[in-house]
Amino acid sequence: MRNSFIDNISNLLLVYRGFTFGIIILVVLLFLGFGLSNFAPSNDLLWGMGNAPFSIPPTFNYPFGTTTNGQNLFWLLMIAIKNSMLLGFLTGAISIAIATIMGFLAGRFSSGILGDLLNMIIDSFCVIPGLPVLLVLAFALKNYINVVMISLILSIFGWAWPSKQMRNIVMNLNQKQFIMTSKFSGLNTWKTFLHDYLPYVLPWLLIQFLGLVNWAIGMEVTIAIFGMSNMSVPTIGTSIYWAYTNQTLLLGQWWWMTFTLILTILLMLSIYMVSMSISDYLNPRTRLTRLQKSKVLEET
Amino acid sequence: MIKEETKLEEHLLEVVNVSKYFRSGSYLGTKFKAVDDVSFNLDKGEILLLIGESGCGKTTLSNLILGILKPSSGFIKYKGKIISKLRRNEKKYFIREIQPIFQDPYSTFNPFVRVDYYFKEVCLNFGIAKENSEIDQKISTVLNQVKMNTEIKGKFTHQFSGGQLQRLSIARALLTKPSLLIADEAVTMIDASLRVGILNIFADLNKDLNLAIIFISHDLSVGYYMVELSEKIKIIVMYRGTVVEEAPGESLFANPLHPYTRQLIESVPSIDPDRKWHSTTKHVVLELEEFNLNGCKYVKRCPFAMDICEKEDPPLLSLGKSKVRCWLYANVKDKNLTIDSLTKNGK
Amino acid sequence: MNEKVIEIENLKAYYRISGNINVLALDDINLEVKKGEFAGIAGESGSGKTSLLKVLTHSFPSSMEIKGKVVINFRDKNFDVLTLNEDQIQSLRWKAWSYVPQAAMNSLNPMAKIKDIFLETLESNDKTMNRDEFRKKMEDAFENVGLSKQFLNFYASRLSGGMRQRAIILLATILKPNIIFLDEPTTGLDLITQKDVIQLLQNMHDELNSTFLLVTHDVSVHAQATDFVHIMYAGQIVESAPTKELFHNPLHPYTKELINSVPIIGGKRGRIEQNIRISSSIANSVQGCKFKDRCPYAIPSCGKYVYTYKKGDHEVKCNLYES
Amino acid sequence: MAKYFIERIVFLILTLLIGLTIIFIISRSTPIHPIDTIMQQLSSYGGQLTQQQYNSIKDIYLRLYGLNRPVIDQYFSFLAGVLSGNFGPSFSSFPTPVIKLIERALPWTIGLLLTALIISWVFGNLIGLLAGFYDKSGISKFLQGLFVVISPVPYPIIALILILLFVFMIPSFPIMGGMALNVTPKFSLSYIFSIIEHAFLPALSIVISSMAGWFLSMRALVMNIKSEDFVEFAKLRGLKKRKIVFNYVMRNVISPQITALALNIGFIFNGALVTEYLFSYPGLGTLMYRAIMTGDMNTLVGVASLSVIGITLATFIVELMIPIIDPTIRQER
Repeated sequence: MRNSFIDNISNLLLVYRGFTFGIIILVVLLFLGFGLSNFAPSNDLLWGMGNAPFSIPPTFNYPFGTTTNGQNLFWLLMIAIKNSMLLGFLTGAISIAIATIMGFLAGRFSSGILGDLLNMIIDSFCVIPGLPVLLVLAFALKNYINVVMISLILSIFGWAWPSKQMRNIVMNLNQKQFIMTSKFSGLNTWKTFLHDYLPYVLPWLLIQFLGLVNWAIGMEVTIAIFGMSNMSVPTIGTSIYWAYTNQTLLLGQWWWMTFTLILTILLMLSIYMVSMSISDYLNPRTRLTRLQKSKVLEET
Repeated sequence: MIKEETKLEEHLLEVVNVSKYFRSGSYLGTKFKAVDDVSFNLDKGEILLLIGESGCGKTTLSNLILGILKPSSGFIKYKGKIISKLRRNEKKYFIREIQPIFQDPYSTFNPFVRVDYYFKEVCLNFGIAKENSEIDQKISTVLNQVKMNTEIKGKFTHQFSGGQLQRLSIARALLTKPSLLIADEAVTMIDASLRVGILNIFADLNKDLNLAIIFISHDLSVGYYMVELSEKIKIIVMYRGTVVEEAPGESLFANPLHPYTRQLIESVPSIDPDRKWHSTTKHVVLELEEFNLNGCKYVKRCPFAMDICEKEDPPLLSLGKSKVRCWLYANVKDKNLTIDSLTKNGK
Repeated sequence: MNEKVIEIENLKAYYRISGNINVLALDDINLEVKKGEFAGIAGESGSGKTSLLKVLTHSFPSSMEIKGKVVINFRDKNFDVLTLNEDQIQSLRWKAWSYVPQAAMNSLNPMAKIKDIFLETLESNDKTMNRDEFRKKMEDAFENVGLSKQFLNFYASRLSGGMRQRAIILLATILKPNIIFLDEPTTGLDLITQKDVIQLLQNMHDELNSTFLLVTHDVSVHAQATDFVHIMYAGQIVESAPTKELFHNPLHPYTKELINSVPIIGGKRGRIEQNIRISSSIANSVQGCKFKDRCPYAIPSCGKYVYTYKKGDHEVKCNLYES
Repeated sequence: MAKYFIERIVFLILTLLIGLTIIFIISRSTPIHPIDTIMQQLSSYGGQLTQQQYNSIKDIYLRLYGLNRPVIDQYFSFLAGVLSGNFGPSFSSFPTPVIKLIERALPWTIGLLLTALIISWVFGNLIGLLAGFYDKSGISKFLQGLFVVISPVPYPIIALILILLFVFMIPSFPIMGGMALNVTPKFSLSYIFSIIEHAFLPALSIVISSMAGWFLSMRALVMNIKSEDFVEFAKLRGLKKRKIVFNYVMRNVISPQITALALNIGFIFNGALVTEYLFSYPGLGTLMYRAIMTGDMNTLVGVASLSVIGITLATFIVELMIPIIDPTIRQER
């Protein structure tokens, strides 16, 4: 199995330009976020007075310029990326876990009343506008907000969309005959899930996870803009919030907002490109045609 | 636990007045009788051919016997125990005893899973064998039984042809030493020339292992070939959810009683270009409406339809070893009756 | 007046899989079909019979390379199908020939009523006929085929497979095209519906006296419906003969095997032994006769070349008849 | 057909119940009592209060907002209040009831949301349809590349980019408010023109990001439908390309896109709220921001409940359109 993993990746790199572009930027950002940010000078990170001069445009030793509170924007954004990614991965993990359970149950019992009820619950969580409700919750928990808390809040609505698609996949698989073969080969539900459902669900899990990471980062920005995020912890959202409320644009200090936006777009784009190319490469139909093609090659 | 050997007079399988209703559309839809008051028995080592057009309820009946569906009324007894009322541990033994073979060989095994995985799982889950050596030995015996000599270790579905996959499906079912195989349209997707090979396997299994088989098909020529191959064989013809005729193999083909059976046999395209059809079929309204007719379901197409057929549903009359559900035979208990003799004297 | 309607001369076709690997679909096919003939092509799945139809109707996938000549006669003008561009082909479709593809009963627009499907086919192909006249023609055609008029207002999903198949055959014949190609029209149907469809095809053939080309793996359907049969194996035509001649006196060992493998109701033939072997996958391009590994009468020369023996209309490619 | 209708009504009621219950639970289970936040604001104005005075004032407020009754009563009165539209007085701009504030902001949001939704849905699907059908052409590939880049970017980011571009780089649009200050709201041309001028950027930012989604999903849908058997069979029957595009591809593609519209209204509404605030457009978004800043829980709960009701109703209405377009649903149910 090992060598096929390596040639899978190499195949992916060559075939999908989007994947190569995405993975390179993602790796760079991951390194910047989790690697480089530890070297940031600790004192000027908090929103207090920094030792750097106030709001000067990008120069050599302040590559991204400095903020109105005299912080080095470069280090600030490195930490911001780290926190936002952390938040994204956490929300993604929690939401995917809930989505898998809800989606699998709704799909497996789709013929009965339970299945219909679960499906209605899933649909209603998709339809309800999450933002106003989350803002009420964030407002209520005003002084207890931290990265983990935001992830939990976002997961309340994050799981709905993935579980809807998970339910469709499970319902399609229920009609397949090999589910019946497994039943008559004595496999219990857990083993059936592992061996029959998982190979179809795994690629989808990865794609939905990346999608959720993007969604979570976006929602964190939205909540932060309303001032509901933990303002002292530098994340992409809080950085935008301070840049916006300090009227940096009116004062002509373009660099704070511009660099934040550029990094955000790069982060989201790379995650999206990676998930798009994986979904093309791994979706069951193309995998099957690749398996069949290898059979014909073997024979000639 | 179910007793190992069955008492002499007890049948292996008893289907008693089984019916199954489905709602078309959930909750508020109209009731739809997919299987309507079907009863028959099956003994050890006997082959039952279930013949009928698509949508006549034969697959629903097979799902009822396999325990996948629960009957709306009536019950099914296997070795003296009612299937729908089995306790948990008895269910596991029951699954070992009755194994299915499916129609589409290409989707019997999960394309992403190695084929030999299923064989190992069957051995482990049903405690047939523990260590690998014993498992491999069991696998090779069943593979020989289906005359399959190619190596299957580590191979995927797409590395086999349709015929080979169907043999593997039979081999997987044989691992648990079942006493009843249910083959639902097992040869429909196989190429005509390779079909005979698979049918030979079924016949040999029946002879050598005294294995009872319920063979479901819509193709009469396949049915006829099975009759030629084995002696203890019984045929049931179903139409719109009801049993219209039940008879031993040879007599059904030699002397079909029910008009529908006659029409089925007549419609088989003969291989000899000189034998042409001369009759044309009476065309009919939507099939779905025939299901809920209160009289005989075949009345709309039957060339001998009488007005009593329209009003009342004919009972299942037994004539010698055969049974037929048709008013033509209602008040005549003569044994060697054929439709021609009946219609000739203007019945 | 038996001038040729279809003429195929050493047609070769293969699918490009990847790089330089390609799978041979059709290997040097020569075929003639006379006007008004009901021709049939039989063979296992993978023998290339569907690929041949796809070439004739110019509906082959782009990954298929084709060489050779395929001439279709329409209004006594000869068209080489392979040289025509898409618009020319589109102008011939449903006028020069109509084509009922495989599993056609599952390929009706779910969003359209049956009568809309008929009307749109008329509009695109025959401007002369006005709609009311066509509507009348459509209703009569449905009635005498046993489908009641009201089915025209149904959506396809409400009709049974058999009904849809009969409706499609009507669709293919209502504008009286020159040739009618049919790919497995009887597969997947119940016995009685299958008989209806075969009888429908026969009536249509007598009524329209246009040429029919029927492709199916079921040899007994050929026995009942066709006048002339070509047997295909691994991308080649191994035997061609009038139907009666072929079934009463089959020459090629493969044809014999095909005919024997069909159980005859009432004929006491008992068990048919078959050696276990692979189906005709044409990926491996074999020297000489492709059937030699499966042939019980194979002789050494079969590995080198294939002799063509011709007696009247009966032609067979087999070295056994190399006298 | 009736069954589909009943099913949709049950779904509507269930969604409303779930949404409103979540809001109720959240608003009632805040660790620090909303009244305390107001009290803190009171004391920050320099008034020193003894503990005893503090409790009595708090008690008055509690009775005023009816927060001292058992939770179940509060829940039912909350639901009754929501349905009749009274969410109680707003904490910050006391005594004006919350519904008054919402009524002022609602028309702006509805106007912005509706126009943006319709434009993005119609144009997104139209271009997606053409791009899907002529997928070999250069423009189609270019548009695909463009929208693939746009689609992952969330609403606030696109709004900020637009602000950067159109307000600072090339100042061409107003940044503040819903209309010019000197214009009196009467049905005059200048009034309408100034509204459009102010609403242009927010609408544009919502349209851009949601249009990407519609374009990509429509293009993928069309390319799938194109390889379906019935489209192949239509070509084989000599049907003209134009007829295939409308009778076959368009008809089979509209109903899934309407279902998608119904399910996405809530998502786009979230985007609208943020965009409104960033452009300080006087809709519900800005109202929510002010409520958060002044700690006005009642308005916040009011706006949240109203959006849940509004969006669920909108979804319900759109879903009713599906059987009209898709006969198979009409026939089956």
